[in-house]
Amino acid sequence: MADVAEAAEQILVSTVEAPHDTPADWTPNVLAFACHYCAFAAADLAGVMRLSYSPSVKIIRLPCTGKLDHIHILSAFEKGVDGVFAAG
Amino acid sequence: MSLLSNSTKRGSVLIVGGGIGGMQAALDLADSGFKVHMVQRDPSIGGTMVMLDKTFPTGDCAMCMISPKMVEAGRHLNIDVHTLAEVISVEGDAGDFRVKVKVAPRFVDADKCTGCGDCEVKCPKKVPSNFDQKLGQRKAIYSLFPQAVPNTRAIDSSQCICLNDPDKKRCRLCEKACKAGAINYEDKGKEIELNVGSIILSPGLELYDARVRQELGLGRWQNVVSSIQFERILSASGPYKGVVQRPSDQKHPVKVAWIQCVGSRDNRNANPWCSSVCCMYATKQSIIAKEHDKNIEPTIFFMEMRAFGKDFDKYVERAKNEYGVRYQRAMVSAIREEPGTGNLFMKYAAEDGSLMTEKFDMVVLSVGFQPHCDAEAFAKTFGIETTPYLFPKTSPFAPVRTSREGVFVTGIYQGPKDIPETVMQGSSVAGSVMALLAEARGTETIEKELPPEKDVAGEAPRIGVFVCHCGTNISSTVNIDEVVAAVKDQPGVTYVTNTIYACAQDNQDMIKQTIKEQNLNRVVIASCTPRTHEKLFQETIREAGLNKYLFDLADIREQCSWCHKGQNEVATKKAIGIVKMSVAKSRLQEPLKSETVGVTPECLIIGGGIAGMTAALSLADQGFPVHIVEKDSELGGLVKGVYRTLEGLDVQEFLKDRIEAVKEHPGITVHTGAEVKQTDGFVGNFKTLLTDGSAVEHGAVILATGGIEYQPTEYLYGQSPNVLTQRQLEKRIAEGENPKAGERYIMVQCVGSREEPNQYCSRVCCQDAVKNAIAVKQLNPEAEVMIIYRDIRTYGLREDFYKQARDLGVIFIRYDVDRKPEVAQSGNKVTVRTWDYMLNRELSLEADWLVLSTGLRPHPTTDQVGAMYKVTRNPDGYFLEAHVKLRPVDFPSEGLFVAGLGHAPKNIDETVTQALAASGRAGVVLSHKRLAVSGIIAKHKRELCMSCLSCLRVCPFGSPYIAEDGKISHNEIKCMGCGICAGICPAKAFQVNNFRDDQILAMIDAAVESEPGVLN
Amino acid sequence: MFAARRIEYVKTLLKKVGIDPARLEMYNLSAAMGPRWAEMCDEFVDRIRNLGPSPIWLASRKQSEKGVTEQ
Amino acid sequence: MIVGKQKPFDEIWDMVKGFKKVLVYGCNTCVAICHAGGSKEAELLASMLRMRAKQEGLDLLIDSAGIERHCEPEFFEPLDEKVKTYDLILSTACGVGVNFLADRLAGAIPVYPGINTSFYGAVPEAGFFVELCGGCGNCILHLTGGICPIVRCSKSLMNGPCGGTDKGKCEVSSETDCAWFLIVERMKKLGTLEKLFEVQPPRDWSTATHGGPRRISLEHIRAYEAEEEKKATLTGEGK
Repeated sequence: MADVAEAAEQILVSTVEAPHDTPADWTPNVLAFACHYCAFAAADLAGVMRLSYSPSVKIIRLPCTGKLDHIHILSAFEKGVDGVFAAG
Repeated sequence: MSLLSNSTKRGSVLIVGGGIGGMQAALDLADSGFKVHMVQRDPSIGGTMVMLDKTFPTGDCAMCMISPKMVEAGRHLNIDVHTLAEVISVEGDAGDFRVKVKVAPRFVDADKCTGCGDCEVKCPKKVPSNFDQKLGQRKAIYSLFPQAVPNTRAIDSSQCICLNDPDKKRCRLCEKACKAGAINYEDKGKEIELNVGSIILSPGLELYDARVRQELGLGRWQNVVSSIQFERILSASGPYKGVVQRPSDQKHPVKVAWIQCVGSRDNRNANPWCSSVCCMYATKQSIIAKEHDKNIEPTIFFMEMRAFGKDFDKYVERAKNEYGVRYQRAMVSAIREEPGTGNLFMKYAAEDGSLMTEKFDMVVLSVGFQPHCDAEAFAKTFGIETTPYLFPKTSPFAPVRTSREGVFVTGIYQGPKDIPETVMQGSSVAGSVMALLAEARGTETIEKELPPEKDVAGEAPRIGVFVCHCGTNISSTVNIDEVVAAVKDQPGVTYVTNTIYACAQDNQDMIKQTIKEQNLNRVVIASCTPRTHEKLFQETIREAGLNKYLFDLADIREQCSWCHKGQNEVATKKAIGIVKMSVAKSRLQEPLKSETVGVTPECLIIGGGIAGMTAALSLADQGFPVHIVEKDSELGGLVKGVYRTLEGLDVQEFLKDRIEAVKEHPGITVHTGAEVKQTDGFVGNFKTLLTDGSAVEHGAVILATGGIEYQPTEYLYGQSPNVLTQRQLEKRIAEGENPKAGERYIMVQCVGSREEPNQYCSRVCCQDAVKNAIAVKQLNPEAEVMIIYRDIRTYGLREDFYKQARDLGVIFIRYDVDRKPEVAQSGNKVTVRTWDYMLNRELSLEADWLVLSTGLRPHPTTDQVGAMYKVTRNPDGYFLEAHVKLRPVDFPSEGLFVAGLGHAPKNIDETVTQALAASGRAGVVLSHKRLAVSGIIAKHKRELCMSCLSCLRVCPFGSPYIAEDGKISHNEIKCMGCGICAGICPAKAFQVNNFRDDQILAMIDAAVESEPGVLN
Repeated sequence: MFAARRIEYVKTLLKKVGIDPARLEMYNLSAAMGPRWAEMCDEFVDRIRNLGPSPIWLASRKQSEKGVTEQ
Repeated sequence: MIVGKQKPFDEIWDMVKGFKKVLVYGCNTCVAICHAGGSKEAELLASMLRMRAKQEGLDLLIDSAGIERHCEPEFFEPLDEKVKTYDLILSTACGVGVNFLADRLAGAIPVYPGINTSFYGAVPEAGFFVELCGGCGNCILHLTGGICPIVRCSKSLMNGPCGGTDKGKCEVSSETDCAWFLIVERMKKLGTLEKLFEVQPPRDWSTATHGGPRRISLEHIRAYEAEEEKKATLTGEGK
């Protein structure tokens, strides 16, 4: 867990993307691809436990993350999504 | 009961206890034509397993595995779950029992309750949670754990403010909170009477109360916890949310000690038996703790490391080498708390007797199992005999049968065991009941009558959207009216409404009515998670004549209102997004046909040993014709060389009985001297050609290929006349060659086991040594027996015989694998030199007989048979089951099952258990005239496919195959719908029904649509 | 397993088109890890917040602004 | 089969950026099997190009499509009309396909390559491709135990290993087996080692690319097809 946090620290400034200003009306738009049996269930449990977290994440349920296709991810970015994660 | 009637057997079964073993039995039975009544003391089913964090040796999450099973059992049309219930009397005989069950008041009406949990939020009374082992709290109205089944809360009458007020006037807050009006303070409970053909006892065991061992300080020193408490500490949903911390000060402990055998293997303050699982769970806990917090330094204090199961030794080696877990042989005498710090001083005697003191931050007591405190009364209620320890009396040859006909036993109540053995026994008891009640199969089960399906093909989508308030669970955070308004204009949506509880019976009727009135051809319900409610709603729309796959569930509760409380505006916006995504998917939904395939109700069993014959008899008694293929010229297998069990029963007599029974059974065809030549097919429809020329058509296969004994090359075997194997010694004793006075027998353990390249325990050799040692001593007390061992693994109730051997004067000397005994011939004797760790010096011993405890190997045909049926072998050459924990007799491909030594080394009782389990699992398949295939499968478009074989190589279920025309085809019957093929196919020839690419892309579009700034 | 490798590969594709690969991640978690899910979502959204809007989003915004002024 | 690898994205972008309407055109045979240029890869590449174009503010329309094979005319026909609406075809077929389509379009629309055609190879496991044949037009595998020294020896030596053979490995790369070591071991097993001592005449390289573009004409098949066509024309069914 600590490693993930450190990694998050390190990428404060992107080396890939050009610097830019963030418009005031922007909010992060994140898509999650979640395996029905693992991550989707974990997301359910987070709700059952009434844990509060960012509302920026919307979930697309997959039967298994092995189903996840490259084009799903690229399409999401092409449409303007700010971040994508897969969880399984 | 009339003696004249042909069959008075009932087609229903009572299962007492709803843990994983009971659930397995229930599902197997209910899936194969029997009505099941499950009686459970707790307010939820689940048993012990639901309390565990992860499981050994795979590290799988316990809840992930058991939760779908609980949901399935809870929803099953032919399983009635009676919680908070206990059996009070049993009358009648096998085939026709009359049982009285007392159901305690729940104070919540299950028919009205929707499980929303509003009541629990409002309840002002907090009490320590027994589920969290008092490390956390729950309310007086509660559910045992978040995934509880049934999902109906219960009021704890001893804690409830209202129920403890004589006028019942105080509090009543839950009653006010419940919009469904489900609270009933006047609930008196009830008594019900059940009429069943058979009874299965799976009540489990309770944990030893380690407070009895005062010197260890549980309950006295806060940072001494029991292993089950530690399990809750590790659990991500436990009281500390998976953070390893000390109860006293929430500090992260560094030095953590586990003390083994607390409450086990101890005649004085505790129980004499071995609890079988503690060595492994301590290893698991130390590994998981280390994974949660890499600073932790675990030490396990143990007497003997009993890693006897499949891949257990490898797990312990990994703990040592990869996780740095320290294993210390010791007897712990006392624990004292350091005043002020909460640290603990532990006093222990090391193996050589030296006394040590060591400081730890936290100590975990590995507590064992014991029968429930009311075990005696329990046994009396069911009229079964018990052992002096109050376990039910069973025989190694019939491990699930009690003294009363028709009453069976399964799970840890039968004897301590781990999860896969419990699951295995669950299926095995199911198999036994199927055989007993064969003619009554299907007499009491019900099937739902459904209206014909409306043909909606080619129609434009007419989507109906129902947005659920869930009392106030959703509506207090999400503005339902806004959601309804936002969805109205979505293309394809023709009707939108809101509902208070979509899942309540009256609203279900309303949904069905609306489908008809509005002529809807697709339905989206925005409420809770599909994981618990999708099937319910699918059934609802099916009852209204719609194909059940024309449905989608938008989760705006678990994944929206519950986790964004207080942020009403953003939560509403997100809910709108979620519903729009569902609508986008729904628009592209098509009715799916659930194909069915016929079943040949016959079974092929490969291997005619104890496993094969036991399974054959059980299946033939169930009424299914069976073919046994045996490579040898006669039946019997490896057990032909075994004379007695550890308990002293005559194995040869048992074998003779079995062979005769098999030969006489009209339903069994035996093919001796034959092997499988060629095979083809899939579940329900296999075709196998044998070398004797016969062709068998069968619906299921059991691989019972068995094992062989290792032929030693070490310790002068084959060179010295003084060196024997245990099997040879057993034969000599059976043939009447008695040990002479003064004769010395030295036995060496782990010959050909627990060492690379055979890094696994053969499980039977410790018992063989103890059995033969006892026999020698009993035949002639003047003969001397010494056993040179690494760990004596007389697990479970076998521990008694280890003690008996010691009492008879058998001497046990431990050795280490890097300091093995050395053997040399000296005249007509052999000299054995070995290091004695207790005396700390080398011993030189002369022996008349050196007896080698040789390990087991899979039968040489395992590979060939495995390749033929396309099932995997593990690196040790044993068959690899579908799931190490929950599918211990299945293969990943349906219709194939495993039993006996081909799966892993095991004792006769365990082989019988697994064989019965295979018969139970096969019975489920064979009892169906046709098998239904799920609609959610991958569809293969052959015209797009260029047979690149990517799918063939990655599919875990072997459903893509190279067809006769040399091109890839797809067997949809084997497909489980995971979509790995669709992910890898470079030609996009695979699409998973209801998860098609166009549907996922439409959902992505919908997810983006409502966000500001993005225009497309 | 397949997904993890696929994600790694798609990260390289994103980099090629000027999108920070940190905008894509694979997480492993079991059904019992409710708290981890919540933590993970917050972590990831924080990361995205730091990175700001995606270049595609910004480009779309620019395009539409241009469109508006041209009109 | 033919194995290829997608060109570096920047190189592709440079080819594409000056155009207005581009079709990424995949071929669903060899290059799809090696995950380089089938429909799926074409779709991914198109998506990436669109993202790049958007960021650069270019008004560039990019679509993708795929057909079974780019080396036979009949497969092109259903998409011919659509193809003509673009001003660049970025083909992800092998070099054969790019040539063949460019010939078909005869200068009306440019056809650019999206992949580099690498070699003829086998697929020993999913996602792994190895070169086993050079297509030299004059096969000697019967003389070398079924192992081709022309492509499997780094130096294409014809007369046994060089001095750089090292415990079965090649001096050029320790990951490469020495082909001649393999040949000798294989021929020992086949019991045909003595064949290596037979003196072979100098090799005829005219069948390789040295002799200009190669053609193979199967007259029996061509004649049959021509006849069929004639028949069809006579009965008025022809085009």
